[in-house]
Amino acid sequence: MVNNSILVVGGGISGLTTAVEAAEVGYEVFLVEKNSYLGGKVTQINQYFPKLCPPNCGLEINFKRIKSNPKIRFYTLAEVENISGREGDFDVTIKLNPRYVNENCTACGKCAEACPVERSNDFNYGMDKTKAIYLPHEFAFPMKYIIDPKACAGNGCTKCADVCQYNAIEPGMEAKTVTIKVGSVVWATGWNPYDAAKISCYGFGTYPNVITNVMLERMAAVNGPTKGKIVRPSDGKEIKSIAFVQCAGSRDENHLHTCSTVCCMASLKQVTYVRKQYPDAKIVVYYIDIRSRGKHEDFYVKVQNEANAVFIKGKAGEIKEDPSNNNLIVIAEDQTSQVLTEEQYDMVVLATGMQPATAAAQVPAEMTYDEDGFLASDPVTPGIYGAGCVNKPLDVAAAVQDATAAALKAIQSVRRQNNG
Amino acid sequence: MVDNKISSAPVKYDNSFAKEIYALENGHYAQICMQCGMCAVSCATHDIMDYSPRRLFNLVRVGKKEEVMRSNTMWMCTACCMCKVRCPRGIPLVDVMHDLKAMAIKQGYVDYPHAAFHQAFWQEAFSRGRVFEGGIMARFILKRGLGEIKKLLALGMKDMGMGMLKHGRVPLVPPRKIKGLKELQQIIQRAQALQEKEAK
Amino acid sequence: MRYSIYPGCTMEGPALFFLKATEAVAEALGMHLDEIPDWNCCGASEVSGVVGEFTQQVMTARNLAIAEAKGQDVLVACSSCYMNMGLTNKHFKDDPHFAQMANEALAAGGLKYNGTLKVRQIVDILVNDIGLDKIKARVKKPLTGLKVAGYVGCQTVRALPWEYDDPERPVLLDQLIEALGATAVPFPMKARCCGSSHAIAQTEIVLEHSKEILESAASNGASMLVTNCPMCQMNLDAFRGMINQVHKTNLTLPILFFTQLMAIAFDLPPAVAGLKHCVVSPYEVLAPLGVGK
Amino acid sequence: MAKKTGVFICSGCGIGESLDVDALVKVAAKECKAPVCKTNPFFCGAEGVELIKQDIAAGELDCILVVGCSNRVNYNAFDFGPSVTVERVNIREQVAWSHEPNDEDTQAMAEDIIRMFMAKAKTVEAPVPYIVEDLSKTIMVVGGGMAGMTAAIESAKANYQVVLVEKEASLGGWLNKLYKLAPLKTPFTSLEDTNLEARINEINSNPNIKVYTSANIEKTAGGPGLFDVTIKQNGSEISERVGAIVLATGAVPYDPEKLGHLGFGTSPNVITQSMFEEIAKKGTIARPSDGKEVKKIAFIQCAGSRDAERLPYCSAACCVESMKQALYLKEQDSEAQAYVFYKDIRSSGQYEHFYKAAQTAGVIFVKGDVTGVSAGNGGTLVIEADDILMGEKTMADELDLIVLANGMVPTTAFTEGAYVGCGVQVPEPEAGAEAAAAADAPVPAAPIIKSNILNLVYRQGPELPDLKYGFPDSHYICFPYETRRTGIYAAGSVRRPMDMVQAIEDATGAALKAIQCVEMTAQGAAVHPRAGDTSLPDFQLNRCTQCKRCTDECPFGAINEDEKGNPLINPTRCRRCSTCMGACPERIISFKNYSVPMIGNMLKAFEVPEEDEEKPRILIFACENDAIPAIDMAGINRLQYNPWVRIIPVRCLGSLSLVWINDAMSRGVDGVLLLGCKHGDDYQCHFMKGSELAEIRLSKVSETLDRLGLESERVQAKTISIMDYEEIPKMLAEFMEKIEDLGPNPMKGF
Repeated sequence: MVNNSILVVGGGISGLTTAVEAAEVGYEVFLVEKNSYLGGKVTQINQYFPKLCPPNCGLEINFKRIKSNPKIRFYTLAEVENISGREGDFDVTIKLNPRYVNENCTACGKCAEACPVERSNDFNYGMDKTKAIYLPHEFAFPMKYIIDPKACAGNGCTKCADVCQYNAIEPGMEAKTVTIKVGSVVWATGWNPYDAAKISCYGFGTYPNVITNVMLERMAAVNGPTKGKIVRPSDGKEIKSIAFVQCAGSRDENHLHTCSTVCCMASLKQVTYVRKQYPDAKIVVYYIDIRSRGKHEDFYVKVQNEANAVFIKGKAGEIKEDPSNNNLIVIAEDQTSQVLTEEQYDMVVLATGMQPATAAAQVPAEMTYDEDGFLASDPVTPGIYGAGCVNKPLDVAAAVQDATAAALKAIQSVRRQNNG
Repeated sequence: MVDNKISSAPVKYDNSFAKEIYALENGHYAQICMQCGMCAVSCATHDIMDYSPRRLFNLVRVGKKEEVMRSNTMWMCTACCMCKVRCPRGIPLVDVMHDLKAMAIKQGYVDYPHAAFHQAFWQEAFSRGRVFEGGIMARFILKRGLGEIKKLLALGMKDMGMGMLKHGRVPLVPPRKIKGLKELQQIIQRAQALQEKEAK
Repeated sequence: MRYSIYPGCTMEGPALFFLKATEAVAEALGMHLDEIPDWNCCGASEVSGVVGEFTQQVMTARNLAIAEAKGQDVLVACSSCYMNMGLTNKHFKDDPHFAQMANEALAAGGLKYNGTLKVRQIVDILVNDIGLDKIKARVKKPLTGLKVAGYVGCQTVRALPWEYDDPERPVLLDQLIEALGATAVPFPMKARCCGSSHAIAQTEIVLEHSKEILESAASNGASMLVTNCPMCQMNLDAFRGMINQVHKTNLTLPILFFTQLMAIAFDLPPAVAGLKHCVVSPYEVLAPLGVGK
Repeated sequence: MAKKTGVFICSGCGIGESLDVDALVKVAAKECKAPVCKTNPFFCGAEGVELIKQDIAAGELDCILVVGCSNRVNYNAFDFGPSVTVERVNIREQVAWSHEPNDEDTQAMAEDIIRMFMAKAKTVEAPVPYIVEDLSKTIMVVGGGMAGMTAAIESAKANYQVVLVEKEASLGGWLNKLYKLAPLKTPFTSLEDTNLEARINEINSNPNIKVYTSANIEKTAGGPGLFDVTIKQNGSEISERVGAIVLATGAVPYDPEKLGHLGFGTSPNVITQSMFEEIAKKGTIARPSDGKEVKKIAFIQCAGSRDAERLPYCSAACCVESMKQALYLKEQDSEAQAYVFYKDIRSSGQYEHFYKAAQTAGVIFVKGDVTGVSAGNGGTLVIEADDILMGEKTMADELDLIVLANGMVPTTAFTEGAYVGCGVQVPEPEAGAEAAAAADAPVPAAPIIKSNILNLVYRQGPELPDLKYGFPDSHYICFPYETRRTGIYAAGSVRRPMDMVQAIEDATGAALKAIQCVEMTAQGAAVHPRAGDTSLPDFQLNRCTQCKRCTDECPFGAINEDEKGNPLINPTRCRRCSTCMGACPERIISFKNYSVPMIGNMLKAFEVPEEDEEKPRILIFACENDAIPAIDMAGINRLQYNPWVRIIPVRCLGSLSLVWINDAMSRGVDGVLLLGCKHGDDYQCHFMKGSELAEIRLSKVSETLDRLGLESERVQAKTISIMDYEEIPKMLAEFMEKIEDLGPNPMKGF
């Protein structure tokens, strides 16, 4: 028997798109997301380039489309453990991790007020804290609290359950496994920021004022750890100078072999964040090539003309710290003047690139990967397709295009099985 | 030292020198340089180099043979490998520098004392199978003349030697040649022959 | 545990006491070291600059070919030797064309290398094979209160990056120092180049770099340095007078090989530790631990 | 339609602690006469839902107001089947959490909200889907190049019929000109064959695909599911009914005649990328001037592109194309020299591997600005440049050939053969011109270029609206297929500059969107962004004055006109934004579930305090896409704001009817605030100009207000993004201050 439903793994912008687009054609879709909320990485982005518009705007529309479409079923806190069978007839095992908060939760927030312990907030890359029971972020969909079992005081403490009037707290909740049958699979688990600590010469993790581009997004966001204010992590002070270091890990055979495609535009965008908050700050971008392709060139020109940033052609080679004030010294060879420059900054932003999620967690089926872990273009297992940044580094618009295309591939797959 | 001044007449791109370099054992790596400048920053001796490795590769690309061959860049390399570790294109810069040194020696660009030191070391290793500091020094001075000694003495080398002696760190007799020296030399000669064949 | 050991020219010359201390420490830890018979010079950083990389690696390969008979991991302490032995070995494994050519050359001396050995840095072996726990257990005289800057230098960690440690911010040497009960002092020049073999041809570089390294260690609170590179030790120790003379400094930090420090902590006989061979006297710094001449 | 509305007021989550719930029950039951009104502290729990179910069964309710939290919480808790309308009335985030508890103003706010939504419930009706007869699910693809062929094949593989229209005699488009392709797949290092023959065979042998070559589209009438396309082929006209369209007509090279500064025209050996492809395709790469084999070549990147006076944009594909072409020469003669003069190497993503592959093959890359191209010895050419990395003036001589990487211009950017994408003033489109002529309706419309491709029989112009530089791209990042002409999706390099790999993906995505459009249209449902909405505007044409505002302002060109100027709605083009409803001065346009009277009733339902109560009343019309979520967020963050406001969510500010302002003012409301999306170049409105149109309408009403002795400042429009919730309290406070300065509305009490 051929199954007509489609499994989409990953609830970020790519997976959401594949799911919604396929469902709106009329197919039954299962969407599996490992986080406790849908939206993935874009929920952590402050603004999209080049329009400088908030990702939550588009996410709200996508969530509306999910809410109003009975053909989509989604699982959060879920991981695909196994895929067996064949195109048109896959058996998929999904592990559902416990939220410790049941469907009764009304997101009233009383529990978090009562909770006595804190945890590092991964949504903000550890730059602030939440309670052990927390709402991942205020736009979280589904809007439910969750307990971090690693942080929860556990056993003796029942403070959250005591204040919850809706019996929503279930400390004994356990992981469950469900098995579903689907006709085709789209793998859209996205990307992770490359671990900047691996780039030894930049001192990330050692120097507090060296941060990554994804961290700056959170800092610039009104719902971020600093409520939108860009400040130095070491002392919370305003900044007078900032450097953006391009290709931090990308285009580098010691790290990510590919160009991550988005970092140039992302840094140009972040230059506008800084300039808006600090009209007089010194902003310097260290680069090899500025890759604002296509119409994005307009944005590059605009930033050059309006943001008063200095562009240094030369990869930042090393970052040193002045331990007396935690200022950073960026050393690079300025190739237009042919000299080595050593400039001091209050803060440095590493434009760390995209590592496909499949580099760490591969598809539980036979697939091929390139040297960086991206899915190779030709699928090995018929009926399983990649979408978005597991295929290649993509910006949001391109990821959505790719994910829309993947929806068609998945549909073709089940149609083909029906025919034949 | 090399004249860094920019001339007014346009520099003509000439590929013949680049071809010569790219044909060296590790020379071909120079052509995949994407001109990021990471090596310049990483280099332990960049501040006394005429050109950073990146600039040197750029000069190779343009075809400025004299500038490259007379530059001190490769001689200043301490083989600390920082550039090699960091080069985003995976260029083994240390090995390219070795090739440039070997080429310089072969073509008579031996003004820098380092050339003599390298040769002295090589001769010592080849003729004994192991090296002995005293032997290298003797060969070095033989090549460079007494001027080098004066220079070293001015820096206080004599006291240094005495200190070493005093702490029992200078073997007065050179170590014996290795037993299999003849075989080693045969191996080396065969390697040289193979290497030359490979280059063609 | 048995290893073949490749000492290299410096360790039978000006750094002989490093070899002695190393051998004694190895024995104390139950290691057995077999010196590669009739080994030859690896070529250091000089030979390939005269005759090319291939010839230099073939020269190095002779040692591997001889050592292969025992089939043991090859322990190397000297940095240049480790770089050349390690890279040559890697080349044999990764590049069949190279291996074939190199064996053609080795055949001229009646040798062949099948690429079966592992070339190991001594720090790697001590931490990953012997283990810090075993070393801690062997310590008889903990070096409590001794502030030591572990100076790693360049080639041991960078020749084969990430082989056993971070090529730019190495940590293993510090772990060893801490295992001996001493305090490892972090300092930014930990993996900076000392100027290496420019000591003769371009002495100023060595004096300049060594000065910076010593100052960095001192200003971060170290009372001594330890290293695992004979070239670094020589530049920072024997050239100290010249450094102080040229740069008008008074840098008194002694610099030891880390196996010397281990010998002290293991409470091995003073002759084994070979402290008298250090040009800059370490006795004052070590006096609080009861180490005397 | 008789309606039985049940009101279920939740007292949980702090509502009961903040509000007098019994008083709310009184408002619903007594005043608004709800047949059922209950309270419970936990309606969204299983028991609460069961209670509502019982009441539905017992009281035969067909409309439910759940008065409690925002519908973003437990959005799926209250599903009672299609026969019961459910309205979530938010008094948690918007009242209890954002205002002082147990305060009379807070209580009044909650009571008014119940009144407003009861009024709404009375008016709202269930929409009836518009089911099309003779609907076609065929996908028409216009353009038979890589993107077009891909869209055709991919649609056919999903079992859809395809009509593929190509203007040339054979398929393949740009591929016909190419010798080889840059790599399309991992490891992205080697050249690939175009496989054109195989691609064409695949199309020709697919029974689902009907191909028209040497064919043009004479006209395209109708709308999704009902497009009637007249195709002209060999002098005869063929009619096809299709469901949706993929526009994949590609791009053409930038006119090299405009590249004289780079030597084009000075020698036959200065050529373009496409000319070089032709040469390579013929076999030997030789000089056009004398047939001598090329030994030294230079590529000049950004020839026209990234040039403010020519093509300000980057053409995206040229870097990789030049690498590919340099490799052609290396393939012929590995000793030949190839120089690439570039500004930035933009081999993005995995093409980094290709960049390295080209370097490995010996291609030399020079970051430099070309300052001159001149003739050298023996028919060779000389390039002079500022080599940036050398910091010197340099020169490449003895060049046999210079290839200008001359970039791409979309086929949609031409009118009567002339490129109008940029540098040249885009001609004012007809619609805009007419609108400007009608003094009171200056509608800012997107320019539409007459490019003679689709020839749409649309009131608003014959082609897709241009976004910028002649590319009919989507304005949205998260919705790159959001189109301003429903059912027509641009794909490939016509949409934005892109390379082959991107074009293939894009075409596949566009095919999906086209398929989706016909499927949704078949169900009478709207496509994105109001996906699934089955409501449609009704026109009471007997009252129409032919003012043409609706036909002008429809952002999707859904409304045509008959000869008399009456609007002719094409229902399948409609995206249900309700801009027409707001545009109509006669209020003849309404939806079953959204209408001028419905909102009118809501704004008449709340109480307006007397002047002596000294409580100004502010009415807010808030866009439900961005402003309402932002207001929710203010509540979730427990931000406190003025309780004298009454908020009415609207589909889009584009639906704002001026009569609502009138009604509010005549009721004595002291101020009206419009909260809508950001407009301007980076507009946020998914219906293009909703908030902007509302502001334009407002500018017209201000004169009237002044005449009535009402200060026009009483009515203001503000833009707000979903993330601006922190601003809301301040924004309201400032407006309130302004209103207090102005004093009470003099119409109060009349």
